[in-house]
Amino acid sequence: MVGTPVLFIAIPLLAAFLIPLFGMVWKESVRIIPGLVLAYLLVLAINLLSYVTVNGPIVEIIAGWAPPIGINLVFNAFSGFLVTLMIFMGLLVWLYSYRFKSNVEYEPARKYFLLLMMLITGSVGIVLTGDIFNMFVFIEIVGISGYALTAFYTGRDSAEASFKYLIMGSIASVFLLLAIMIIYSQLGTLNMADVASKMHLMDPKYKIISFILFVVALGIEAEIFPLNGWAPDAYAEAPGPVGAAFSGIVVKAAVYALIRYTYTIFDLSGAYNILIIIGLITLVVAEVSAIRQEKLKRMLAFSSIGQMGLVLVAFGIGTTEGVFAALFIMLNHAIIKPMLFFSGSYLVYHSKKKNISDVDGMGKLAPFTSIIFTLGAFAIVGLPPFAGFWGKLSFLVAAANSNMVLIIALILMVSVVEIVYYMRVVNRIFFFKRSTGLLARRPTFNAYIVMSVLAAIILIIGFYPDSVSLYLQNAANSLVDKSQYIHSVLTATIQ
Amino acid sequence: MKKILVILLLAVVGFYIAGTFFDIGFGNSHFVKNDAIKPVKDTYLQQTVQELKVSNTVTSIVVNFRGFDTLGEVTVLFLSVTALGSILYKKRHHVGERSVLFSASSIVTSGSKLLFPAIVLLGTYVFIHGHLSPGGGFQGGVIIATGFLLMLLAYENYSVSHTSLAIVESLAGVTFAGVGLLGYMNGGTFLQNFLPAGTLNDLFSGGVIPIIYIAVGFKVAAELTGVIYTVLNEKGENHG
Amino acid sequence: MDNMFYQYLDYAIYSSAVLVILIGLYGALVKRSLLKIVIGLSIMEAGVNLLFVAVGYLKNGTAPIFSAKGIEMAENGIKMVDPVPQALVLTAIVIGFGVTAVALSLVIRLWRHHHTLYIDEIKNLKW
Amino acid sequence: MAFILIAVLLLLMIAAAIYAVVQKDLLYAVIATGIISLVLSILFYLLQAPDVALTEAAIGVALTTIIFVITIRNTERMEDEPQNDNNIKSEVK
Repeated sequence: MVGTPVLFIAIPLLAAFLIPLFGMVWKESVRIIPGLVLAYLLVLAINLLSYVTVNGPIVEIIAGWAPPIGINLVFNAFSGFLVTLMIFMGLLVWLYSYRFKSNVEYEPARKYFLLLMMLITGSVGIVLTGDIFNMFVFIEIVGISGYALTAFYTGRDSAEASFKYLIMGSIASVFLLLAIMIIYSQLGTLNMADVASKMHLMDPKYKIISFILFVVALGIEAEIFPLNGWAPDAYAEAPGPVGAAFSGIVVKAAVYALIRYTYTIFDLSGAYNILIIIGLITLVVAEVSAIRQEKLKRMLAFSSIGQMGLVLVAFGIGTTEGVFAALFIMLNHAIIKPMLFFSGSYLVYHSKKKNISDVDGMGKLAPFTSIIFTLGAFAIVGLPPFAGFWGKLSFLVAAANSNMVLIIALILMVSVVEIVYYMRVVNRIFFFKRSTGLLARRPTFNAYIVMSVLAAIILIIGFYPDSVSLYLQNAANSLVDKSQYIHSVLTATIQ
Repeated sequence: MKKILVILLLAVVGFYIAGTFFDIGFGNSHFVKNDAIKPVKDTYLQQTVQELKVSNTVTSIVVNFRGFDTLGEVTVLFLSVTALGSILYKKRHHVGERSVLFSASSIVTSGSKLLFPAIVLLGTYVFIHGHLSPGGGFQGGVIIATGFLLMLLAYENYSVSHTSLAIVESLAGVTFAGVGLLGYMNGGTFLQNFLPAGTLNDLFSGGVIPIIYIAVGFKVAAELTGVIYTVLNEKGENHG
Repeated sequence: MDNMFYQYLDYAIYSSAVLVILIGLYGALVKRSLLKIVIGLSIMEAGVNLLFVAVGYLKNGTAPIFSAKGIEMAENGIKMVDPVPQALVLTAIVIGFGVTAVALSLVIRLWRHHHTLYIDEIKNLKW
Repeated sequence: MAFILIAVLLLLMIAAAIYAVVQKDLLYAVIATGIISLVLSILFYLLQAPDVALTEAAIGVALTTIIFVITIRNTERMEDEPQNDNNIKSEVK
């Protein structure tokens, strides 16, 4: 074993505290250090993930007090998979914005990269932590960096989107605290595994109330339907890479938290059905809204919300197959949606309103970004040779094995809607005459690299789905096996 | 119409939450209902005296048992200073322009001059004795920040150097994380208490706990001063 | 008499804490001024903090500090109140302050652009 | 005796909360928020939480109030409703 999970939090924090100091000596370091940190963390994550695949979960004790006394971090196949994915996406987002922000002055640039790094660290913390209250702290870290990044451009509307996000986030944190308090008052512990093992001692009425409070609180971050009013604005107003980071990283962490509560901590039998219902509502509402959007980024945002609904439905099936499908869709979404955001923001770069109609005829002006966008669109709706297909296929198989015919029918119908609005954009790109005189912007060198890497991954997963299915299968097994999680945490010792 | 809807919604939410907490009960030990539940607070109360030799249990929880939370919390403050700077960033920075809350009379200015050292001293006392008496890094840091606030309000030209604030903040943060990593090297876990615990109710007791809390105190003081300073220097543009 | 008063007080603390949370939530959801919304949020946080400390309270308990007096009382069998919620509230207060500061800076930013705090005049903020 | 004190404090807190939400003059509303924090810190002390009381007194009463006041100073003091929009807006500091 090379390294230990606590470094995922400690190294970025140390770097964050040091960046202002280094920045005084050498200004370029504020851009480079976050990238180096993320690259190191990626190596660490891959090492630990391969270790975990062979040797079983790592439980990291903090401050020398074994659970349930102290806080602990859990790096198992499931959380490890998500952490690796998030850090990989974080590194690409950093690479993409490295030159993207090169025209920005020193002060804002320092803050941008610092906040971006902390956004990723907070999301990683949410996934790794084994403590309810510690998760709240990490959610706040993600929240504050998210508010600041959303309002990063000093244009007119970004502060509004950010303010909306902040209000929703604050209300969410109040609900989260209430739920934590109810659980603590009943079980006298805050450790997830300990709570899970004692859950049967808790009166059902407390269980239900605290579960609802958790779903509401995390639903705001995870963009569940009635609570996602902030998301489209934040996506549309934030800088392009930040939108990609939201959909590729932050939402994944929030969904992880929701799933951890449903699968491991609470033993409510109705919880899975709740997941299916809120997932379906979110999916349908989001896709129907997406088709009515005029701005490209808002359309992508609604599509992102819809995909999260699909993920929740897949988790709601409750079988290992369902979890496998959900993880596959999450993986695809984490790769494809940032790619769409990157290429989409280049397609409407010079346009003031960023409307969909501004992409008319871009196919001739900017062939590379157009092809990347088209590839992403094909992949996300689930056309065969691309990555998205396998996710949707495994979802349909899982649903069919659980006899959920109605859901299959509904999903297929929604997929048609999805195809319609993505193909509308692709159609405009290649077959419409350009109406405005605006020229295309050439992607920067780093953007070329990032988009090509993402496209290559999509094709690789599309042709060889087996390359990831082992990790996904391990992750799915480790999520469903609740007793193993509890056992491994509660028997952890200092290595 | 919207108001009525919101009030109805709030009534339902309030009814359930209040009902839940009424059932939990006030002032009784909730955990005795079931013997299988061994609340962690018993261990905390026991170990803080036996193992850590820290008399203030809240301090030992905040700094040691749940020290990871505190690291995150300090980070939240750090981020909010950064966020404030990024949100209120302006291209041209007018130095010396600051909103004046009230024009300070000579009594206020000389009074602040007298009070300022006393406040800083009080703050320092509070965070050095964090493990012995109520108070600690947060409280002491906030008290020191109020001292700077007083000076900023009393003197129009009083300014705090952004660079020195940033240096104090960074060094304190690095101390916190660094002590954590030292604990990892010496004891095997992050934030491990690797120094001898000493005797209870002694100023030098509790191992690394006072060190961390002093670092937290400096960091919080620098961060909160930074917050106030940033907001105070944000003078509205078009009006006096 | 004393006992009955105690009983009412139990309900009083919880219900006033919940009431304060609801008043804050009402302010945040209904009021049309940006600053009022932020005030509502901070009132809400105050209510939650009270609720936390109240849950950890123990009748006739002492503060969880083992000073010389505290040790003596502990030996006499007087229990201490639960320190965990207090530690959590400490964290929550500081985090709440950070969020409030960010919210206020956003308010200043919005004022800079729109010269109004009235929510309906800022087009994208309606919901 | 302590019970009556607690009861009075709770009533004061609720009254201040309602006042803070209804009051049109934002400066008074902010001061009412400060009073809530002050009452809270006394309540924390009575509920045997001296650490929290100290923090709440320093952060809630002093710092939060002051940054609110600074913000009001930088923006506007009245909560303007659309009907009396025009005459109040000109009173901006």
